[in-house]
Amino acid sequence: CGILYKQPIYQGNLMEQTAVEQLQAGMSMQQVQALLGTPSIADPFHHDRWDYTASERTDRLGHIEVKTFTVWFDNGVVSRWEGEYFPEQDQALAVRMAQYGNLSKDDKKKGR
Amino acid sequence: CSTVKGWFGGKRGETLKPAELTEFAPSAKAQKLWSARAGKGEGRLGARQGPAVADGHVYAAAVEGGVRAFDLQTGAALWQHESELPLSGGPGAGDGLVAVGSLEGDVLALDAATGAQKWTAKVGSEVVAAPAVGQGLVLVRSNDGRVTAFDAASGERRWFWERETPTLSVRGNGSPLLGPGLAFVGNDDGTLSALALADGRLLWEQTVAAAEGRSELDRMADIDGTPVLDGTVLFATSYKKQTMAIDGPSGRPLWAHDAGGPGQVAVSADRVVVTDPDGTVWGLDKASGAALWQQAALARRNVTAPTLQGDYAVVGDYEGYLHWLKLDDGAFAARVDAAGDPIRAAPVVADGILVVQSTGGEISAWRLGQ
Amino acid sequence: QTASPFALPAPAATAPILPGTFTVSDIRVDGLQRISAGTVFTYLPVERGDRLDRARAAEAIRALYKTGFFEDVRLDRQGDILVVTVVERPAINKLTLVGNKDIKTDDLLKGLADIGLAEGETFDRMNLDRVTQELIRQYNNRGKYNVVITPAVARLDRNRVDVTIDVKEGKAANIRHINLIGNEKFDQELITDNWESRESNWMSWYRRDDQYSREKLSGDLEKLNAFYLDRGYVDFSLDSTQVEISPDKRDMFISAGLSEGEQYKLSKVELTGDTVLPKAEVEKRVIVKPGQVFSRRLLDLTSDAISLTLSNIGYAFAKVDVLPEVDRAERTVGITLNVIPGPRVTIRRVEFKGNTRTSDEVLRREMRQFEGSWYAQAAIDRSKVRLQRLGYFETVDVENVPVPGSNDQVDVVYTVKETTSGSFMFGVGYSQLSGVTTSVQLSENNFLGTGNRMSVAAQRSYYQKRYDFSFINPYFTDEGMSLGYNLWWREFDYSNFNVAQYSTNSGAAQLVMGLPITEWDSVSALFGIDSNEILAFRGSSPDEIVDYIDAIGNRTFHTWRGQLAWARDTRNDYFMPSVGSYQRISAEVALPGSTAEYYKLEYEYSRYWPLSPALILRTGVNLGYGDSYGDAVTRDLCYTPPTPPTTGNPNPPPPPPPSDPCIAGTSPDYVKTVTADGLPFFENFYAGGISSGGRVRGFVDNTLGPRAASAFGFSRPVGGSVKTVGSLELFFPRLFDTKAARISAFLDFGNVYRDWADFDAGLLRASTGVALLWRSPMGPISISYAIPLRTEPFDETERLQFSFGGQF
Amino acid sequence: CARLKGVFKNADANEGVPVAELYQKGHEQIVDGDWSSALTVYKRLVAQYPYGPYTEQALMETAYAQFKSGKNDDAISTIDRFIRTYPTHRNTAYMYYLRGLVNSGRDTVFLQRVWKLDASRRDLATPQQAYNDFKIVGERYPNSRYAADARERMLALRNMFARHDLDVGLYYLRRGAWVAAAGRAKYVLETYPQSLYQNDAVATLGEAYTRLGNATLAADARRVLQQNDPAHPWLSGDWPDYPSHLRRLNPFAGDRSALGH
Repeated sequence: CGILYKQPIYQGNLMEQTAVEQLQAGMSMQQVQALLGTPSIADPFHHDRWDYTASERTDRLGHIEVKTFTVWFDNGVVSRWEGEYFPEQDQALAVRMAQYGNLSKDDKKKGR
Repeated sequence: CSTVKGWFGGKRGETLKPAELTEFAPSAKAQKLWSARAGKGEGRLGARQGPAVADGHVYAAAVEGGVRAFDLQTGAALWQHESELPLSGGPGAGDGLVAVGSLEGDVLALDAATGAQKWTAKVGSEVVAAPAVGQGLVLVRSNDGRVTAFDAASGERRWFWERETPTLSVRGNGSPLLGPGLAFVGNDDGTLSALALADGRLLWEQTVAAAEGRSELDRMADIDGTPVLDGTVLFATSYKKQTMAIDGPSGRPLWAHDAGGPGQVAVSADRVVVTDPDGTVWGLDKASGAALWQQAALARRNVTAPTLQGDYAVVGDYEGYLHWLKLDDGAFAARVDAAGDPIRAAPVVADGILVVQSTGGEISAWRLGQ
Repeated sequence: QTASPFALPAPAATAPILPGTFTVSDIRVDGLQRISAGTVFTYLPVERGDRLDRARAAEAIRALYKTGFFEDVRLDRQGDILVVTVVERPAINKLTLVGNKDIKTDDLLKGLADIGLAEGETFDRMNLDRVTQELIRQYNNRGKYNVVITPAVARLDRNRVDVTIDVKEGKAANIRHINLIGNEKFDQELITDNWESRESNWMSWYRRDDQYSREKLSGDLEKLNAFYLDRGYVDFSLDSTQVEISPDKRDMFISAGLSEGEQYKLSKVELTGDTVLPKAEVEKRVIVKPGQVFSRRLLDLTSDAISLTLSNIGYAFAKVDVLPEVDRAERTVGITLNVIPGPRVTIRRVEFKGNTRTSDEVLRREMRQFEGSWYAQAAIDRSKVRLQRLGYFETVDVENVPVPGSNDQVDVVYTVKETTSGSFMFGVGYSQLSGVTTSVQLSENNFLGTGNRMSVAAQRSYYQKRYDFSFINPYFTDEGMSLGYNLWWREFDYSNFNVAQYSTNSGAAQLVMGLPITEWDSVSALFGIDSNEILAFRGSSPDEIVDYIDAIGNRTFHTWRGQLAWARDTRNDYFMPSVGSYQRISAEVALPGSTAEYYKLEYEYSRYWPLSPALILRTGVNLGYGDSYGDAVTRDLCYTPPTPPTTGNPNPPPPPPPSDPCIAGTSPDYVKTVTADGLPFFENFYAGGISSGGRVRGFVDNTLGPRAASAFGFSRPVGGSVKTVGSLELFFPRLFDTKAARISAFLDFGNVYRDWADFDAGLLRASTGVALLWRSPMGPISISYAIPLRTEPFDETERLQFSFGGQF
Repeated sequence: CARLKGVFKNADANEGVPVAELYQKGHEQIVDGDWSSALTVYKRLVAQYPYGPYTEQALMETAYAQFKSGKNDDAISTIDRFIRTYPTHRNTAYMYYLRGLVNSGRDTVFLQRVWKLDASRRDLATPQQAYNDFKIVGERYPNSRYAADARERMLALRNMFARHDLDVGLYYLRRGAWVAAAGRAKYVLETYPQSLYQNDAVATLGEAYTRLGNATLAADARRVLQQNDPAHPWLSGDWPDYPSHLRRLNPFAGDRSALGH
């Protein structure tokens, strides 16, 4: 039911459009890691693909939306990539997260 | 039953108590000439503030009460200079000038005759030692280990000399001692420096007591008493229980003896008298420095540095008593209850009259009767 | 000097009489008592068949010395046999400490054991000197410069020693005089206001703030620096600091020479670097403007605010460099804020440490930061506050641990320190109110570490018999919907409870449910049935009560009870909140069909104001109003009172039955008409005493408000349908260093009234005093001493009050 | 006072008694489980006779008595002191083994056995220390009497650590944080290979991928599980069987894991 508060649950990395556009075939794994960050899913049974999977559950009904952006490697270098990712919304996220309220530095020091 | 006794017998912190006064047959009599008030005294400020005597007048300052002048013989009040400044250093008098330093680093120069202000100046730290006035200069020793020289007439700063102070030192500083063309300064690190009066250049330096030891406390070797010049021989003593005789012009040590204290030495014809931090008064032979006698009956009574009056050495203690000790064997000769408050500054003697100022700001003058 | 009268000869490491080199055919060890040969062989760097020369021999001796077992080691040669002669160090039989007061004996013993000086250990004289120096250093650090420590060693048989360390602590050196020189623009009191070192003052005997310590002083000098930099004095410099001690080592003097320099203003403020968010957005957080006075504190706050905003969207290592350009002539400073976001970080794992009793899920369900998600500092902080609000932990600390081998992943580790989260009272108790009580009462907020709140109580006392059971699971669903139930049976004799003369037997079964609506708000609903039998007798119970029951015409009140409440809680801690507020509004209704139909509204509000790190003010108010709904019930009463037995006529005939129907004015035995209206008396609000809800300390429990006279004439408090209670309480968190105890000064005020009309602010009672709350291992104990300020003649006051096991 | 002194008299009954007799007295108390008086006897023995075979035996039995009477911290410090003084003693293996036993039972709340509480859900710091102690026994004293049992206990502890991680994974699965669940399952596979929950980890991965709609990864996980454990309930679609919500209303229900075993 909708009235029960469902805390927002985020999963996966925040992808940046500018970074994804710089993705080119032939890049090494380190280069992709430096560009897009460590992938959220690196399946132990598939060493040839990285899945940048992200999910968001932010509405009151608890509906979870999943988007996956996969990068394939061919003996160590990028062969192809496809998929979708959540558009950049840093500003909205910053506002939403600020509602939790940050502890000031000295609150943290005193373990309060 | 031993366990039960242990419960109640808990000794409170077991500090050793100051020694009780012992009875003795007085062989001299001290009479009080006059007494007066210098204002609200230093209390536990540790400045060891005492009066200055020059050409028949006694000048005294107090943290609250400005500077006052009295006649040496009668104690009559001559003039009083009101001041808001917390005057803790001195006064020092000479050449018709009275100079005093304050806790906020001010230096105040007054006309000795009228008490009118001639000039004021500033130094970097608090002044708890009397300025030295002479040879056209006023030398001020401030607590940060710096000696600043001002022109006696105009108060314009001529030069300054600085010596780094150790992380922990003994409270209080000695005033600079003016010699012929030079000044002797006792430092907090156990060294004695001689400075040229013209430009403050360091002429020579001699370590009276080495600042060594395992803890900061053991390393304290302050020379907090003004050195004494007797002819060409300089006598200085250090908190680390070391006294040394030094040849003034060259700085070569003549003798050293392992007794000494934070105050000033008193030098008579053949004796050098010094008080050590535990309250024992030592009589050393002036020529060799050998210890001739020691008077330990005043242990832990915060005994002041000695001053000579006649052939006695005079010290004050924390209960306001003055004690006259015979110079030849250190035995007690006379004792009076001079003030209600502790006496921290060494008494001053001029024309046979002894003047002492208590930490309560009370001044009294004494003469030795037969 | 610590001359140790120890008789053993100095360890003369005699040079090995070993001409030239030889191959070792065998090794023999002499002089062993406690140490086994095997141990010597493991540490001896020489084996059979080795060639041994002078250097190797010296090395062997050093190796054996290093073990610390031996007083003396000598290598000799018999033919090709290497003979190792050792003298073992004695073992310590007894170690005693005498005269130490400031440092507790067992702390000292633990310290000594670390240095290797403990009963049963090998005794090493060099250790003893090191221990003596260490003790002197520890005492010097505490300002006790006159300490004298004399160790004494007594030799026993079988190579054993007794060690006694005699400590003469002497007096502590107190700071007598602090003096700043060169402070023209601000006076010293203002500058040293937040310093820890203080001159001796009348409070020093308690706060011991006049004890000199180097760390405290360096901290204070840092504050001095910050004081000036926060007010624009960029050129401020601390020229010299002197620390002096009086010749008798009892007084300390601190003086510092400083030069203030001039005050600088800000000429320009520029934001550079990768601000991630649109520049205008980040600029909103810049609180320093050109023209303002330069202030390092405001600059720190600005850079914190910016890096905090970025840390909320993944940039865990974001930082802002503040680059000043000082223009001495114009006395202005140009500031460039260079934003360096660093990598965007994701959380690999969230781990918990210290939860030996609480289950992992109980902690994890409070988390607002999920694993496998991007880093959000606000979510991590919020999770820490939520853990603190559970009330199971004394302290909660969180730290980021970078994942080895990766530059953009961290683990978040919460370290908690568990504490008693409930109370267990068993056996016989006594309190002024209830006389001797035998009771068992277990209430636990974290039952078996599962996070469920449960309490079981069986209590018999002078005025009540009580059997309660209540259980609530705060996470019936994973999203935080709570569900629970209460069952109780009570027999209550109000007469001994300082209230009107009647007693009740009541039982109830209730279902409780809580729904979180937002991060801070929640709605709770309760539904239950209960029956309440009232035993009141005309004559002993006040007429009001008997009339009410006669009007209703039934002594047992069956009620279908429903309650709906809304609460918002933004406090940041369960025991000692320092910020935030809690408010709750609830409506309770006896649903139609109950014997008496009424409703009760209650509003509770408390707010915490952090006045300063050592001072927290709590303002609170607690209001209540109840009334019946539906029409009032009136009834005419006819009865003839029984004739009291007299000596002449011991058992008089029973009175005739009341006439039926009873009509006012006409029936012969008509007495009066009674009506039942308003809130039933047994649901009245009470005030006075220490229990929360109607707390006005300094007055006997539940005795405030209107009183009703019973037939025999003495009046009893009956409570009222309007409750207005409030309090101002000042907490001092710093007085105790543990969070388990809390002391406060309070001003309580309040009263209950029969109805709105009777409300009169003038009749509000008030009291002030001090209160101590201590969370003992057995449960919370609260003691308060209150002085009533505004009282009326009949009030029953009570200065010292205590309660055990109650809710905070 | 004399009468008072008498009361304390038997306290030093152990003074001046020959070491063999003293040891015998202490040992009998150990045998019939009277730990506290054994401890006092041995304490005086070690103090009076600080060296010799009896002392070493007494120290070892002291540690054992402390462990048995629940004084875990004292036991650990006695063991550490013994190992430091007698590094090459013949039963040092036993001391490390005893240290492992003490650490693995150290934080178990007394009620844990009675109320069926699951130790894997609490702080694993001391079990981790126990694991390290048993590891020393296993590696440094492979042919000692305790090596086999130590290895077995290590296996049990390792399964407990894996169980902890997987329980958390299943919690995240239930909450809809599927990436976190996949992360925990992968951690179990990589950090605790061949553990008891190996196949459950693969099943968790499969479930997480299915929920994330990642068909290829889910199918491969299903294939791997099919090979390793064809009878795994996830394959037939009824796993993880989360305990029913009703258990959450029973205060004495204790912990139940969705792992089933």
